[in-house]
Amino acid sequence: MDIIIASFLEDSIVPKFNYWIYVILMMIGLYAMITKNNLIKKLIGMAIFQTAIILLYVSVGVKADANIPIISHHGEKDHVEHAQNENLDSASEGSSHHGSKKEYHVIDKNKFANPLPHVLMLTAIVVGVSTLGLALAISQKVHGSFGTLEEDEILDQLRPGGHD
Amino acid sequence: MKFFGLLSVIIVGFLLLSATKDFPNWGDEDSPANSGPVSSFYIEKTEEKTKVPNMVTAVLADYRGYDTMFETVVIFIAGIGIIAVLRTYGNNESIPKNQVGDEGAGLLARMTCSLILPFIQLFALYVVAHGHHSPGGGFQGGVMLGASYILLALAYGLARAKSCFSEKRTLVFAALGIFIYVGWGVLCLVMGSEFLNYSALDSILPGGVEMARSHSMLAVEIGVALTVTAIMFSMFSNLSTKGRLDKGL
Amino acid sequence: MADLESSLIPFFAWLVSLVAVPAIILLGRKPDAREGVTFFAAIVKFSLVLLMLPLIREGKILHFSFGEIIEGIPIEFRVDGLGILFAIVASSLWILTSLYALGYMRSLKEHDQTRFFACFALSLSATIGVAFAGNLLTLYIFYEILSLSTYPLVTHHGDKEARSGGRTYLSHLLGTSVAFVLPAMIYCYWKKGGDINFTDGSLLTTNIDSGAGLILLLAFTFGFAKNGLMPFHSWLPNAMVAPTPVSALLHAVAVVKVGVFCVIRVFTGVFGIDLLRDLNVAVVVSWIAAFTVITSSLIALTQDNLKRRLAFSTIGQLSYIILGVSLLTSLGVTGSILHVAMHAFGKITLFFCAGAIYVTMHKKYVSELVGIGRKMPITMTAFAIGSLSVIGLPFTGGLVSKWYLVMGTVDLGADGTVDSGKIALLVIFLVSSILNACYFLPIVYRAFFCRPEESLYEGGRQEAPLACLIPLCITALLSVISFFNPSLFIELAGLIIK
Amino acid sequence: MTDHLPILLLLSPLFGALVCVLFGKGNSKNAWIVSMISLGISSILSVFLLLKVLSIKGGDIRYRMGGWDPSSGYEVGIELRVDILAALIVLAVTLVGFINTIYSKTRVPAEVGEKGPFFYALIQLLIVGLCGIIMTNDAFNLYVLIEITSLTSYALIAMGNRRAALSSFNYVIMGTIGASFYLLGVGYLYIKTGTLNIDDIHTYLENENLWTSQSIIVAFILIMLGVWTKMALFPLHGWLPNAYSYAPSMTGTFMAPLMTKVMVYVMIRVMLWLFGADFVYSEDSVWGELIVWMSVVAIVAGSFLALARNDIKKMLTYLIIAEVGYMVGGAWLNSLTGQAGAFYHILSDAAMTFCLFIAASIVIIRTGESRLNAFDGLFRKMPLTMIGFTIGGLSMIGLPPTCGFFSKWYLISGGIESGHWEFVVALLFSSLINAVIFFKIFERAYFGKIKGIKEEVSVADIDMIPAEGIKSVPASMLIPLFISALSVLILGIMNKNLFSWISNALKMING
Repeated sequence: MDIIIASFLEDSIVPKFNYWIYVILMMIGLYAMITKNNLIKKLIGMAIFQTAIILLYVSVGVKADANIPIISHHGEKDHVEHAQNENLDSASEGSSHHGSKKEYHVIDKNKFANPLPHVLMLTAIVVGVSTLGLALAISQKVHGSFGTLEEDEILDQLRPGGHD
Repeated sequence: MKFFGLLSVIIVGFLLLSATKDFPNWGDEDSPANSGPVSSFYIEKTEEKTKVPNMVTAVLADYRGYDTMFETVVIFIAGIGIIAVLRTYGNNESIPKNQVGDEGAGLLARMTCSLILPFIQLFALYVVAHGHHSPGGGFQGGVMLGASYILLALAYGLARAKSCFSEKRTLVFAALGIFIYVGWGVLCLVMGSEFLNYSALDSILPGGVEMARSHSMLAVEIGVALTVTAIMFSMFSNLSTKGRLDKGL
Repeated sequence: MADLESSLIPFFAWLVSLVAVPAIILLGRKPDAREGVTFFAAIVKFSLVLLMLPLIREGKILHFSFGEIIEGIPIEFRVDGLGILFAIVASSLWILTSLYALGYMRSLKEHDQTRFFACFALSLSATIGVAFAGNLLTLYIFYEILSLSTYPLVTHHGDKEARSGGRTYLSHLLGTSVAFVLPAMIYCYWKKGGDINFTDGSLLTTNIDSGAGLILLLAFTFGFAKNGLMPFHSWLPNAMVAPTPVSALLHAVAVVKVGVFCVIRVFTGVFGIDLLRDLNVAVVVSWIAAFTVITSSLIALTQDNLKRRLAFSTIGQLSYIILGVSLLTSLGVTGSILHVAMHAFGKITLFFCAGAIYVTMHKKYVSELVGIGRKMPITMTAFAIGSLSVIGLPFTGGLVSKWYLVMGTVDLGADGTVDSGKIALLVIFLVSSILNACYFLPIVYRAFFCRPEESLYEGGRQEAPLACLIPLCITALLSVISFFNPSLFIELAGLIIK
Repeated sequence: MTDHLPILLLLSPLFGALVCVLFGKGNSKNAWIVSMISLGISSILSVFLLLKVLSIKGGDIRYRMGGWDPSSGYEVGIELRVDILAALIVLAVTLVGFINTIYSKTRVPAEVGEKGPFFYALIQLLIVGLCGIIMTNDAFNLYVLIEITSLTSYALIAMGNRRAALSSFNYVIMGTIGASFYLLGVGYLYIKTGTLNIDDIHTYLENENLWTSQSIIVAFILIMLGVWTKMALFPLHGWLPNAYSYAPSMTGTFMAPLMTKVMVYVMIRVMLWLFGADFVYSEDSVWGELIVWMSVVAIVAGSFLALARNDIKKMLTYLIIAEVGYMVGGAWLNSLTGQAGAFYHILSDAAMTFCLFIAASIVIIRTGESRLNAFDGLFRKMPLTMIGFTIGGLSMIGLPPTCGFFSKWYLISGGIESGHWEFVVALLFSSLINAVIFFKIFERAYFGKIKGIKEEVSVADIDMIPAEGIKSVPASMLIPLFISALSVLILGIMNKNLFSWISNALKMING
């Protein structure tokens, strides 16, 4: 029995803990969004939800022994000369970079984290912030017109007049 | 409702987890996402093609510049959306000068603020400008710049902050930022290549195709920074005053 | 196989009454000019239809297409014998009805006469469109247009009763057509692989099994609920709230005949007699029709409101037609096609008389008509002739068509059909005829030979206004003539059968 | 220059929005002019785009942002992709936007007051987002654009009264859940494939044959859930009715025709392009039957809920929910006719919903009554408006020659082809319910007593229609109504060409 649990830990949880964390966070956020009665709490849930997704994306781009995806500038000048004859043969043989690739100092792609998830998540963060701000504005309007942010109280206010 | 919510949440959770069993492990270098042609292209070719060592900036502002343009638009929408929802044009003539300083924080906070504000803004500009070589870029710098104004509003009251960043000005700056971004793309289009294809600008920018891309990235980052700064401040000022923009907090 | 000849005449015949509509609306303020337009349109239409008649008799099929609307389905007119026969009946009676309506509406000072005449013309266009329709889609479109354009006529009075009548009217007609005809039509389209034009043979190839065939047939038969087949008949009595000219033309001729016309089309043009014989499913329809015949006649006996009684008799007569077609014997089909015309003449006469009585004496109940024959002899004579024709007694056209129907029944089992329940059907014909007699003749008898109550004596003879009187005389005359000289109709019917 | 059409028709409203914002508060008139110009330009451009796509037989226009050529067969940049389907929907979006702007001329000052410029900016950005969604070929870019449309619509709805703010908040919650599910799905796809371009994802999945992989299936389910939430498929429809009926009228008239339809387009795109027909309609997948049944439930429930409503706009919104059922069901029928029918229904439903919403808004504004009894006697009082409403209603019922009839025709034949009789029955049923709903209204409008006008007048001869009813509706509201009503008829008349274009384009992807 515990063998099974241990193996489960071995294969499914320990090496994939990032997914577990994000799923748990996501569930917390989603639960808050669905069931919370207070509008602001719903928004907090929303923020947690989006953060969980960001966590997922970023955790995908991680490589075991990699650094941030920025090429540090040691050897500035050979860089420059490479750039020059890069220009030369790009002028000579069109824009085929295979010829020039050899004399360029080769970049080991496992030394750099995957940049794409970071970019995507930059976008996602911005979207999340915007949504949150707008939602806060709307909830302020709701509060201004209903005097409360508790959903059930608002619905009580609407019941007599509202036909829906 | 609670039970239903819990149930659905758990269902979704299991759905999501069930998929992870054939996902790559944490930090796997050979996962499709990490070793795929796209990401390897970004890592290996970015500096060669754009002279920008910071791949994130390059991908953000060049390869996926179209995305980033809309990202800026999203910020813009949030800003004017908040104004459209919340702003109330009541008696919102700005508070006369003699009252400036009635609100806001105490003396100590103001002094500290006035001491560190220049450095914050300077650093923000650095983050914008140096985004090619170090972590940073338009969004980060813009947020810092906006935060500096928010700090000003916190310390000296909203009126003070508005005196140097009025609502009209925020809108103009926000629009201007997007205009710079989109206009830059249109410039490439006018130069006869695709939208946002910066390589078309090497005839008017120094340093060859790659440097043209690099410079263009700086330009669009500046546009982003403008918009983000303006919208951050306008968001704050609207949300903190329920859209009356009279007195902060 | 008749030869197709493309021609513009059908289009113009259809167009005339359509262009009349805006003219009528524009001339709304000048009633005389308005009715003038109506007459003009009616006469032009009739003459155009007559113009086509010789060509059709040569065995040609006139064809006009508006162009394809769905892949493989044009909106097209395709005038053959059946179509021209129906068109003749409808357009000729339109003239008379316009005259009658003129007298009726004016003497009753009805409101919204412009709307009335406009919708009338529109519905005529739709009727002609159905008569000439070259494929199921065209048929369906004009069928719906007819339903919609007659709705304002049915609910003309606008009071509560009229509204509920109109509601039943639309809900039955639209509901059944959308629910049954539309899917059936699309099924045919899909089964045929992309065209649903009527053919002389069978539209559906024989690859359809009898179960699907039965469902399809029933869908069509019930779908065209204008044919008043039970259980979707109740719109017809309720539609009798309409002014009498409407009941006369639409619910004795146009609308209901459109219903049976569609059924005949489906039998002859979509399935084809031979296919139906192979499938051996039509017998179901014929039994439903037979049931309707008897039931409606029994109900008609109990009705005291004259127009409602006429309505139920109409239901019965329509079922004759469906029954005749569903016999699948050539005589039977001929009989039903004839009955379309004969019953039209007879029944419109009856409705005209009912309207005339209402206009002059303001009586609408059978029990009030005692001795009325002395008061308005001409009307009641016409009424007698009409009822004779509907019952199917000698010297009226009704006899001819009924004769063919009975002979068609006798033919059962002769040419390849199954003679299931031949005797029973014959009995049903007999019984129903007796029932028809039972609910018509007493009216005539009491009108002439019973002594009326005092109120009817003063004023002496008092007929309806001429505008009402002339048409009913003419129609009565027509139903007599059609007994002595039915050859034209038989010939046209013969064009469908081969 | 024509190579740049796709981006140009996006940029025109974008610049328009910037200019509108610069006008600042109060200046609605100029903002109206600007948005008329920008949207007019983009509609003209989208016409040209359609012509261009039609001119290249069956091909599609691809536009690489930043001119990044693919490396080793995979797109590194973002790519726009326009085929006939996309061009048609873009045309519909821009035209509806333009016409709706005409409609909003008098309404904006009345309903949002000094914030007019912001309204116009938001609506133009919404159009930018919708067009971008339709044209983009990048899964993540699609997410960003979906969020643009969502944010703009949250703001536009919340500009209404207090009920509008509340329903907009619910919309925020639901919309964010939907968009996040979509984002999660894209993330799963990215984890498995390492690319974001829709075609590349498809080819990668094809080459690696990952169709049976659990994560791909989950990704598909997530994306579908997200899209369904955004398009308000029946169980997830809660946010829609209030949001559309309490929003400012010109917001409702713009969103009701477009938002759900564009999401349906996204669904079809994801189904056929991103995942591919073999995966979506595969025999061993349980969802095919299930989702058709879901759509049946959606149709029936939507019709019943609409029947139960006494509020005009609510009723129309529930009809929209039923229509969404039509389209989802048609797309899932696994028959080309069904898919093409669903697609044709996107266009026709946009037209008729637009027509009905404009008419309903005019009625509500003029009579000041949002219940059905607003229609009493309107055939005499405002006949022109009622003509438009009648055309829309007949199309909803599905009577020829309106486009509603033909879309029903194609959907039903798709159902018959693929043997989904339950779908056919549901369609017929909903047409019957619609018939009941609309003829109830027509009867009111036809016989009902006009408020304020005496009985004998209301049954007077048709010649003496009280004329002020007509005059009281400004041309800026009637013209859009007529254009939309006309488009309902035109779409019906030229359904043959449209359908052949659509089905050819779909044949290409279905192989």
